[in-house]
Amino acid sequence: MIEHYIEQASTYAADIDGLVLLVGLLVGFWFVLIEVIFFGLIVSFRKREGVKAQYISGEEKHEKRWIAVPHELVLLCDVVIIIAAVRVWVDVKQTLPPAQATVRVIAQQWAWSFVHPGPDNQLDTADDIKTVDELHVKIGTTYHFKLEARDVLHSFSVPVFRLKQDAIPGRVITGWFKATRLGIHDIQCTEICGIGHALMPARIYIQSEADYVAWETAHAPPPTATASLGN
Amino acid sequence: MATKPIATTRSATTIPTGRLAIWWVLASEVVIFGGLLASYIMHRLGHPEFGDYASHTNTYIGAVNTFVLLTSSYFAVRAHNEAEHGRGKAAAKWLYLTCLGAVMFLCIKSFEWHHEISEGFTITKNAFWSFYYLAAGLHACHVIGGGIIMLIIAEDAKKNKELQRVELIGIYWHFVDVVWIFLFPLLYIAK
Amino acid sequence: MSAEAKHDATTAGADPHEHDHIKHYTKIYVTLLVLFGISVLGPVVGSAVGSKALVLITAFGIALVKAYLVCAHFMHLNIEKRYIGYLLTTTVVFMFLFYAGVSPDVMEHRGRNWENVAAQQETLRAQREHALHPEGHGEGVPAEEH
Amino acid sequence: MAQPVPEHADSNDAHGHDAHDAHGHHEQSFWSKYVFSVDHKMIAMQYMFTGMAMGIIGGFFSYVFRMQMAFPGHSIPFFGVVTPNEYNMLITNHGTIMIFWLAMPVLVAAFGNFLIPLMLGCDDMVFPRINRLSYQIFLLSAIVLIGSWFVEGGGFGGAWTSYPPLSAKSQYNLTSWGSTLWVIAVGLEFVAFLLGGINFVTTAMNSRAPGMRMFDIPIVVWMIVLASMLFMGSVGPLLAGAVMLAFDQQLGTGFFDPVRGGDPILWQHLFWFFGHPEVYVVLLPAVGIVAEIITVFSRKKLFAYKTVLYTAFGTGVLSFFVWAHHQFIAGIDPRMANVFTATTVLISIPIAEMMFVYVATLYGGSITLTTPMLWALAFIAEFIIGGVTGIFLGASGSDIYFHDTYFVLAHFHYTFVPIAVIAVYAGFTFWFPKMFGKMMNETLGKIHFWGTVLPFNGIFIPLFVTGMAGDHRRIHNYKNFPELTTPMHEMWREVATISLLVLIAFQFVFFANLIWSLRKGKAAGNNPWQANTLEWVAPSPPPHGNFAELPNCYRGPYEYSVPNREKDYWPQNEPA
Repeated sequence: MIEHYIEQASTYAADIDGLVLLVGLLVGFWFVLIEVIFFGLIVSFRKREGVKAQYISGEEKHEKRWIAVPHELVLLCDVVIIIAAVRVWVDVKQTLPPAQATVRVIAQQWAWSFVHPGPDNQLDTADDIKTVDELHVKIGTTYHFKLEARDVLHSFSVPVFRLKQDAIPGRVITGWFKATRLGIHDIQCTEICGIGHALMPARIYIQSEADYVAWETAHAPPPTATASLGN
Repeated sequence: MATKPIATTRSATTIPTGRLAIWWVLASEVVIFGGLLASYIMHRLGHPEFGDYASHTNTYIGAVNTFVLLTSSYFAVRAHNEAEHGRGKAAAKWLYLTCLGAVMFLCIKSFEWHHEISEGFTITKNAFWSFYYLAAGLHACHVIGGGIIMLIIAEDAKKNKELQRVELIGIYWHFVDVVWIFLFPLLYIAK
Repeated sequence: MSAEAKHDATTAGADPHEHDHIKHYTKIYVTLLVLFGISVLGPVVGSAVGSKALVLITAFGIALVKAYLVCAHFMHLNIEKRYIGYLLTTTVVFMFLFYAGVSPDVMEHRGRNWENVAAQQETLRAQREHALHPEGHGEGVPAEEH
Repeated sequence: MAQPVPEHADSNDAHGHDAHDAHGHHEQSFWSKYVFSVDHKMIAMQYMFTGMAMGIIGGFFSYVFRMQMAFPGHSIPFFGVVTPNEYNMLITNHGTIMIFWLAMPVLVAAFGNFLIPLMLGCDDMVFPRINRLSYQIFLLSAIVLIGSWFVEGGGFGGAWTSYPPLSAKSQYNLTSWGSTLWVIAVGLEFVAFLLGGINFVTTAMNSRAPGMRMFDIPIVVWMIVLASMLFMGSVGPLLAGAVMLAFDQQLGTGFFDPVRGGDPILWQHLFWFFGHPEVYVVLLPAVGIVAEIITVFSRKKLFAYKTVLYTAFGTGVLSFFVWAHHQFIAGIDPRMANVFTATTVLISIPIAEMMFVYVATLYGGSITLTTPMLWALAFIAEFIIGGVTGIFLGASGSDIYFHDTYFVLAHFHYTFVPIAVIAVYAGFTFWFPKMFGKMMNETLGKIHFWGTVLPFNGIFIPLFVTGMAGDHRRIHNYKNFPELTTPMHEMWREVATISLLVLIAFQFVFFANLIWSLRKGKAAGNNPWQANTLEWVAPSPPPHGNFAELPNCYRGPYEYSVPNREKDYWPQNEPA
């Protein structure tokens, strides 16, 4: 349902959309079913002259059936949903595939700073590339991100990746993504962070190997620079 | 209040209305203190340095206060015992003794706090002291409130009015005591 | 004791029994004082023999016993309707539930894919500072280990 | 010691409010009748109309920020240009008001105060003065909240969840006093409802009419009592947390300050440990009201009365096990999320069963679509949408995408609007004859109904769409997000806003109806709906003391269309 609005640009975007679709089908079925029955009953049992309502306690077994059975079917659907949801969750949030590169993402009122590993592909070395409000990633590369916040809560959201993770001051939270499609997309802060909450847009540049290397060499600080980054 | 509604005199549970209510009060008090202490314990276990901070609290003052509260609890239950036999005057006497306990408790606590603050252990010094003052302060507020109510009830009890309230304030007072029974090891002994 | 209290309760007001009441309350009170004494001595002995376990047991084990005695015999939960006890227990259980749900995030300083750097640093800083002047400037009982 | 002898049974002092009893002794002067009244019906009306007044303010706020969403940057009629901090203040206080100052006071306090003594056949609450104190504290809390918008720096703008550090430090939220007054107001409000809850629970447990057994109690009373129990069981930690937050703000403590040994996540847990049960605190009274109405207007016995109670109990207990589903991506340990996903999705079972029961109740009925019945049926139809969309968010995997989008917002408005608007109108129109002794105008009522329910869907279905398309919440202006400024987004935002304007316009029909009916409505008589429960035995409006002589109870509340009786209803107080 979601890919119709926002393209899928990460390995797990399709899983999440698939889960949404699954849940949508299951609850959609129940929704339609119960609403149809509901309105059907309203229409067919309108007050008619001389017709008295039936006296049904609903306590007898053969009556209870009418709610007991659907209720067990709901339980069944719930179990399916839980399993599907947990599988996606574990894949996206809980288990990290080995990283081919690591970026540091630092949120503050009201800007994003990104630390790219640089030519040596190591964070916290002299040739790290620091950027503000733009994140450059190589397509087809498994990235870990180390998420930090300087002041208040922020949330690192890349809709095309279906990725979202709050940043908490004092904590370093690690997550992963692997881009699958070239393009330039939004990065959004999705946790209210003060009056500038709407002023925290950033862009993610998903680039081909070649473009990325070009950008990297263009922006890598000269080897003499010995800025020690990170904290 | 002129006359009480008939509703108040009914007792479908066979528990007197007032006492039923006081139990619900305590139930909601339990979660208030429970939430606070749970948060404190998490920090206490997560931050070994709390032990060092706690070493600056004075166990003996805390102990004296525990003794004072236990004793006042005993007085409260004696008051209840008298009220039960309809001896309002005696009940009032025991209630006043309980209040005396409350006053002593508060005096000791204010002395203790004054000393700690003058030592520089203010509420803002670090998370331990913040929890220390908040937990003990919340408890102290309950002591103050309980003491005031107790005086009001004692005044009625003298005239043999509303004697059942003696038991109610007693129950509340024992709860305040129980809270301190846990605060004492949490804030003073465990270092 | 509880049985005796129940007996008293059912006949409260009858004068011959009222004396037992006072005796009963006093007995509980004395017991509480004894327990209290132990819980105070606990740390002293504990630090003497250098056993933290002893301190904790005397502190919290006895706190539980004291709380039980007060609740049962002073608040008369022992002869109150059952469900009042259940009600209060439930609220306590909810607090344990709260603790269970929260401690993985707040008590722990590192977990799956996250690390509470600030808390770790604060602990280190505090312990380093404590190592410099272990006595602090309080006059409380000196700390055990750390 | 523990004997229920009568003179023991008349305590009037749960928490020593005598100290506050400054006003006890006027004799039916204007003040003692309308302001310092201890009569449960008057206090109910005070809660009802204070709540509705606050609701109007909250509605106005929603008008302002919806206009800003649809026509960003334009000057808005009756307000002007919305600055970012004004916008944050508006959304924050809209949420706070609608939940704590509309849903709680009207559903729990107003209906609770009005219905519990009447439906249990007693003359008043067990603690009238605590009842009054509860309202006075509530009123104070409302005043403090309103005051917080006018102090220097303006009202608090950290969202109604007020997560620290944003809410804890004025250099972050730029509202040095607004934030603290907000916390104080919320804290006072909690105290007010604790006092009220004690009153409700004690009254329901102890003061039932002679002969009324547990399962003769009308569902709505059960629900309000369960709601009060849930509230008392869950609010404590947040009450403590509110004090911590106020200390962080004003004393400079570090409870939620990571660099000083505190933890921001702790607040989130304290908040949601209460915040989730709170959802059911307001839901349960609403479904209770609906149960009363659909049985009366389908002339049916409630299907499986006991099952309804069990589902309510089940929901209540389960609601203590699900709170962290609000925090899936807020930095909690991912392993915990799996536990909370399971519990969260499972809570759909009691709720679903409750809905099945209501639908089943309609079967074989003789349904008349009066205004209250329309509202009640609309509640069921709309609340189901809110329920099913919740599954998307309870399932941790899909919540990764949906968290903090307008999908979430649309979801909980599909639960809260049926609760705090539709069910409230249902209850109000249903008990209006009892409250004021007049019938309401059916035509105006139906116009108001359709003019409210249709635009309501017009507001939030578009927001489901924008939510799926990535709109995230609490953004004052989307112009910086290219992916969120497509014509599609803007079109749906405008549709939602215009629907809101229509909805607001139709509320004036309600007020017209209210005034017209109070003036010219035809006399109601004791039992206009031919209902069974005891409140319909009392005269309308009930005098002080409610009943001429207090009724006895002989049967359950839902004995409609009993075979072999010519009358199709059988009041609870009518001897066999």
